[in-house]
Amino acid sequence: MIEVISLALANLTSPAVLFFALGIFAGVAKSDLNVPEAVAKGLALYLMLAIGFKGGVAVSEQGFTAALALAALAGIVLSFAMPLIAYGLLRAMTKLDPVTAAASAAHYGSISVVTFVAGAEFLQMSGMVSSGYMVAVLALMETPAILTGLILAGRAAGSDQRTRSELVREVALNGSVVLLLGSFLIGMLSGQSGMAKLEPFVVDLFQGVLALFLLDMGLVAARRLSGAKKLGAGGIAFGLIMPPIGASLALATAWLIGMSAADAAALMILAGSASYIAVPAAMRIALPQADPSVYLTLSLAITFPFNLTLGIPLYAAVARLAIGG
Amino acid sequence: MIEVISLALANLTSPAVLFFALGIFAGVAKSDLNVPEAVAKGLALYLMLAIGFKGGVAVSEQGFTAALALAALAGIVLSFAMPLIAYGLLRAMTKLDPVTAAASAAHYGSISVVTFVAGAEFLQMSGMVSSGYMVAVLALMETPAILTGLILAGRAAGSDQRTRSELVREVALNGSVVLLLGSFLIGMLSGQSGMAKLEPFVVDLFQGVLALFLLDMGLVAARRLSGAKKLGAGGIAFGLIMPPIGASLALATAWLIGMSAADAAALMILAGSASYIAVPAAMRIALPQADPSVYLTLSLAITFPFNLTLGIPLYAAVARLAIGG
Amino acid sequence: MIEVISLALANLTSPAVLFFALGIFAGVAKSDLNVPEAVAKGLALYLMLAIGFKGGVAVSEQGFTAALALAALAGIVLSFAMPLIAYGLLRAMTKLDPVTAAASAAHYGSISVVTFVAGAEFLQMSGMVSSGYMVAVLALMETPAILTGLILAGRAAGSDQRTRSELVREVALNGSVVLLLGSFLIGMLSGQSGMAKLEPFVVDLFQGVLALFLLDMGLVAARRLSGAKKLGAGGIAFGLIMPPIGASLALATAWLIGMSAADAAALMILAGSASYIAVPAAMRIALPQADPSVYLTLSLAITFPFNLTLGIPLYAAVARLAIGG
Amino acid sequence: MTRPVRKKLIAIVETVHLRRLLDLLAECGVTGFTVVDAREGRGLEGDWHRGDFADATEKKLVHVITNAETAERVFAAAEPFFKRFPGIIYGHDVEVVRGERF
Amino acid sequence: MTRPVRKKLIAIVETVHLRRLLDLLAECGVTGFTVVDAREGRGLEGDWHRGDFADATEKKLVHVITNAETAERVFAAAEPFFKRFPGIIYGHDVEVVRGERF
Amino acid sequence: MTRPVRKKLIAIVETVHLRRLLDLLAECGVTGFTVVDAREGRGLEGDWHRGDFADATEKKLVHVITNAETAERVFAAAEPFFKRFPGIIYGHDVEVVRGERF
Ligand SMILES: Nc1ncnc2c1ncn2[C@@H]1O[C@H](COP(=O)(O)O)[C@@H](O)[C@H]1O
Ligand SMILES: Nc1ncnc2c1ncn2[C@@H]1O[C@H](COP(=O)(O)O)[C@@H](O)[C@H]1O
Ligand SMILES: Nc1ncnc2c1ncn2[C@@H]1O[C@H](COP(=O)(O)O)[C@@H](O)[C@H]1O
Ligand code: NA
Ligand code: NA
Ligand code: NA
Repeated sequence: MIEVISLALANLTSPAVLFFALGIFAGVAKSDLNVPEAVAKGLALYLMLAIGFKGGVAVSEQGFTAALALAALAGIVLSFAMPLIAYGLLRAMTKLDPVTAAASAAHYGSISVVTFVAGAEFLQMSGMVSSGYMVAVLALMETPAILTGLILAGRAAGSDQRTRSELVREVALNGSVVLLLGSFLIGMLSGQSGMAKLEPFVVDLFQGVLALFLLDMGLVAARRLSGAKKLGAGGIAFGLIMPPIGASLALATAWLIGMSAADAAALMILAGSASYIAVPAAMRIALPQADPSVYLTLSLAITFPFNLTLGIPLYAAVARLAIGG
Repeated sequence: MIEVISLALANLTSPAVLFFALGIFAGVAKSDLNVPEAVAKGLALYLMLAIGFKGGVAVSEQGFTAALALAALAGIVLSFAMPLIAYGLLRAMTKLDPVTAAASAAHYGSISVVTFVAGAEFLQMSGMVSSGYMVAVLALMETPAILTGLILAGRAAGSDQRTRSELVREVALNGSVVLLLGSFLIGMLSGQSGMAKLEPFVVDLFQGVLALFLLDMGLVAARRLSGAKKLGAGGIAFGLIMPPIGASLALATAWLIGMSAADAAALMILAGSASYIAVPAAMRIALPQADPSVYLTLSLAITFPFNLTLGIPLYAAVARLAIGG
Repeated sequence: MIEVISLALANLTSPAVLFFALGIFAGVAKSDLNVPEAVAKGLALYLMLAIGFKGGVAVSEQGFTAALALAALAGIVLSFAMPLIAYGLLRAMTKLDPVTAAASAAHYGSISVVTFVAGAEFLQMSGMVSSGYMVAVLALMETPAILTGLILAGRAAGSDQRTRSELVREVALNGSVVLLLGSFLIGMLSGQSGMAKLEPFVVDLFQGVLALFLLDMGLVAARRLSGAKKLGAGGIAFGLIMPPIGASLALATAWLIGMSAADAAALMILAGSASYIAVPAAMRIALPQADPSVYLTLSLAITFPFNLTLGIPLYAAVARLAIGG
Repeated sequence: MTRPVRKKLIAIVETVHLRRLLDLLAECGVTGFTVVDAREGRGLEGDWHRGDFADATEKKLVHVITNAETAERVFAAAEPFFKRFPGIIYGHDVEVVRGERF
Repeated sequence: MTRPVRKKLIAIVETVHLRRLLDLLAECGVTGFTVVDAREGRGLEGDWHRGDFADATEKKLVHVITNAETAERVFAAAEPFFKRFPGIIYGHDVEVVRGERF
Repeated sequence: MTRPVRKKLIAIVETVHLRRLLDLLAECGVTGFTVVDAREGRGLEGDWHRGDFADATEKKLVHVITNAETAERVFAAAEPFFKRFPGIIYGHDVEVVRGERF
């Protein structure tokens, strides 16, 4: 227990989390501090390239295994399933219209890359090294939830041909999915010899880039906080309880398929996180009538900060208790 | 003496200064070489994050001391006081209208982060390691001068409520102040364990990023050189003699409070430098009738190049002679 | 022979080439993956700064030699001469109008920095270390071809005063020429002590930045592929055979002036590559009536991918066979 | 001197729907356009800022110069488009040089 | 077909004063606007370029579609604003679709 | 209230020829302008996108407010310019405040 608390504290005083807090502070205080959009996108590209590549190199050593296939399947099933729960909760806890509720629910089936990245760093710090292939699981979980969201909104069939093809592009060929899976494959193909070339870039710089990126996430989250009033207490509560619910589901799944504690924690982090890039874009295309300020506020201003500060250490501690290791 | 000259020469052939010269050359020759604005801002964010964080880590080891408090006080007093001298000189040496003179004077009370950064590198090269807390002094010196400038312009009270609140935001919550002080605090809080994570980012890359950033500074300074004609001989002379005057004042102050030679040199560099980010923005808000081309040319095209090439080694040599060490 | 094939395969599975392929895939599949323009330009600046600086440091050790002067001369002659061959081939193989053919021919006399950079990495991997001064040759080869192109278009004299002065700026003061030669000089002047400061930046990160940059090159090349239909079979064939022809010419020249196998390979890579930055800009100024989609498609979508994947290992193997070492 | 008069149309559209709008313009017979990035804005759906990550609400401005009939077709086709997707469209007369181009 | 006519206003304003102008617009009853980054320019105060660090002189373009009365209020309020701060404002009629929006 | 009427001109020009156009404007007596980056476009010469490296085909929008005579001079001078270089120019009337500025 003491160890759990001390790890949670270590998380809260890690530079990455502190830079996020600095961003929140600067945003709330209306400082003119800002990270240029192009730089923020460049940092995001870097993080996805690096995390994908490192995962791929790790898998190139372990090879494809049944565990990998099971983990991938588990992730996909979770991504499809979680929006159902989220939708039910949103309808019960808030007064959102059904379409906005469905669109928001989709975000919770999908994942947040940065939450995963911060979580992986935390796990490593706690001596829990998750498998390289969890990156592939991450990429595979990004989009199934979108389909569930559309079904919930009664829109899976109703849309025109053009919208469907736009949607396929957004879903299957979404930039972050392509870059994550692509870098993963490149890591697998180029293995240790590739890692020898890219190590200073993808490994050494990683924490620093993450810190700078989280500074910007804080600024953006702060800008979104103003939308929280519109959500009401019910909406805010949803943003805080849905992550542990998703994570619990992930824990059960992980236990079922015999994952290690570290992999279970990683899966919990994925399940507990909510998308703020891929899913919003898809929802603008398929459900333009859903209110974007609802799902962006939920995902960026409520769920992301919760996971980054409390959720990650919580999931790690529970995974260790439940699965051992 | 020979050592001083050889250090000054070493400064002039350091990559950072040479890249600045390359930028000046390219700008004057009207080459189409340019650094995208977003990249330049990203590099500036990096430099502030890195310098703040490193300073904070250094202080986390030394702890808060009376020396720190004295240094901070000295910096604040200098920032308040120097615009008075600058204003007197500008009125005597140039034909500038009082408001533009007051606005320009404010720039000389404040500081230039990049000059400090380049100076800190030079000091380190010369074996003069200044205290980590000089970064906090840097951040604290950024804005007091703005108040003096407004008083000089007879505007401290006259402005409307809205302008005042904008100004407070620009002054106290200016992006560079927030990032510098924030990173400093984060460095203090996360200490050596934070440094272990960020070292490849904030330490190893620092000189390279500085070189690229100075290339851009050279391009911008060259664009500003055309404004020098408008300044006249008096204005140019002011831009060259005000830095040593400020530095002398800083030396006296440093001697009074018993600073080490390295810290005295750092304070001289701060005092001798002129703002080109925080103060111009504040002046556009509070004194829109002041001519921005005057203060931007003075600060960027006259004072900055002087400090980077000659000022820094000069201040270091004088500090060593006067204080020893 | 087996060694040649295995090196070629190693090239094809190097992260840099694989990221280029990922970019092509994402672009062709119409994924929304994209690298912000400012970031791409920042990466390009980095690559030129780093390659120039490293070349200069290498020369600072070896000193100026007759070999350097000969190599420079060889590069300039090749750059002037190759457009003549390219023009003849284009007129014979395609139905392009004379002005577009002349403009396109100029691209093949000039060089592509990224091809050179990727080639230098490949040579190093193959144990063939080319001389530092090849970077100066690279910079000197960028622009002579433009003059030949204008003569071919019958325009060297016909343009107005204003266009000529714009052109001189574009040619002699082109951003990439200035940055490459400038960084080269800075490397020479600051030598090993400068390298000690910048090494983590210009050496350690290099491969990672190159990989990210090539991802973007792939995206851009894919966007250009649609223009290939317009080129026709003749145009595409030109884009594939002109590089080996240029490289052969370079091999003969290298043999004549007694270059090492590694330097010969580097010269072949330069000669075989085609410009896509400096020359297009110059052609828009001097020959606005030439069709830019022709030369951009040729250079970016045909010649660049060919050189990156097959050309570089081919040239290296031939240089080694012909010159030994 | 009197010059030929054409229509200028400006549409503000979400980046995710830009291709769809450009295709609609092409179907109406528009042969030229220029797109500009917007930075931030406010409309019925509330505020948005570029750089909010989620580019989901980012917008572009599309400028079109065209002749009166084509403009009429665009207006007619744009009306249902902008009922479905966020954004606006408007137009006015402009004098042009080289009027045969449009 | 005749369409509803509204006013388009464009203001060019320094980035540091953008919020102040947007607040002024809101007070006049403007409900929608779109902001675009300017790159460089020249005016009474001389030249400026984006990327000169000192964003002090950087400018934005603010586009507003609104009805005639609101436009009149904006013009009246903008006159003192642009006497005090650098920048310009101008307007003209445009045809719109979904005229009830503005 | 009636306000002074001036001309607004917009030119779309390749970035490599921007300086040349700005000099042409100055020669015609234009005293103020604002430049905006374009993102992508289509014209007689085909499509272009910003960020295609080769900035060779990148474009800018130049906005000018000026009086009628100066506008006439600009139109006359721009006609040969845009025959030689890619791009377009067009104009229309606008109401301004502080009309003496233009
Ligand atoms: N009246 C207006 N004037 C200028 N831009 C507007 C106006 N109304 C809407 N917009 C722009 O169009 C976007 C979408 O509008 P809406 O569909 O009303 O949310 C807004 O975010 C603004 O960028
Ligand atoms: N006549 C004009 N046409 C277009 N833009 C202008 C004009 N005058 C001023 N501007 C823009 O408004 C900014 C401020 O103008 P000023 O207050 O005259 O310095 C200038 O830097 C230009 O970007
Ligand atoms: N009708 C038009 N409407 C808006 N922009 C245009 C139009 N025609 C051309 N342009 C812009 O001007 C650029 C050059 O046009 P062009 O010389 O026809 O290739 C195009 O790439 C577009 O960005
Ligand atoms: Na989730
Ligand atoms: Na100072
Ligand atoms: Na070549």
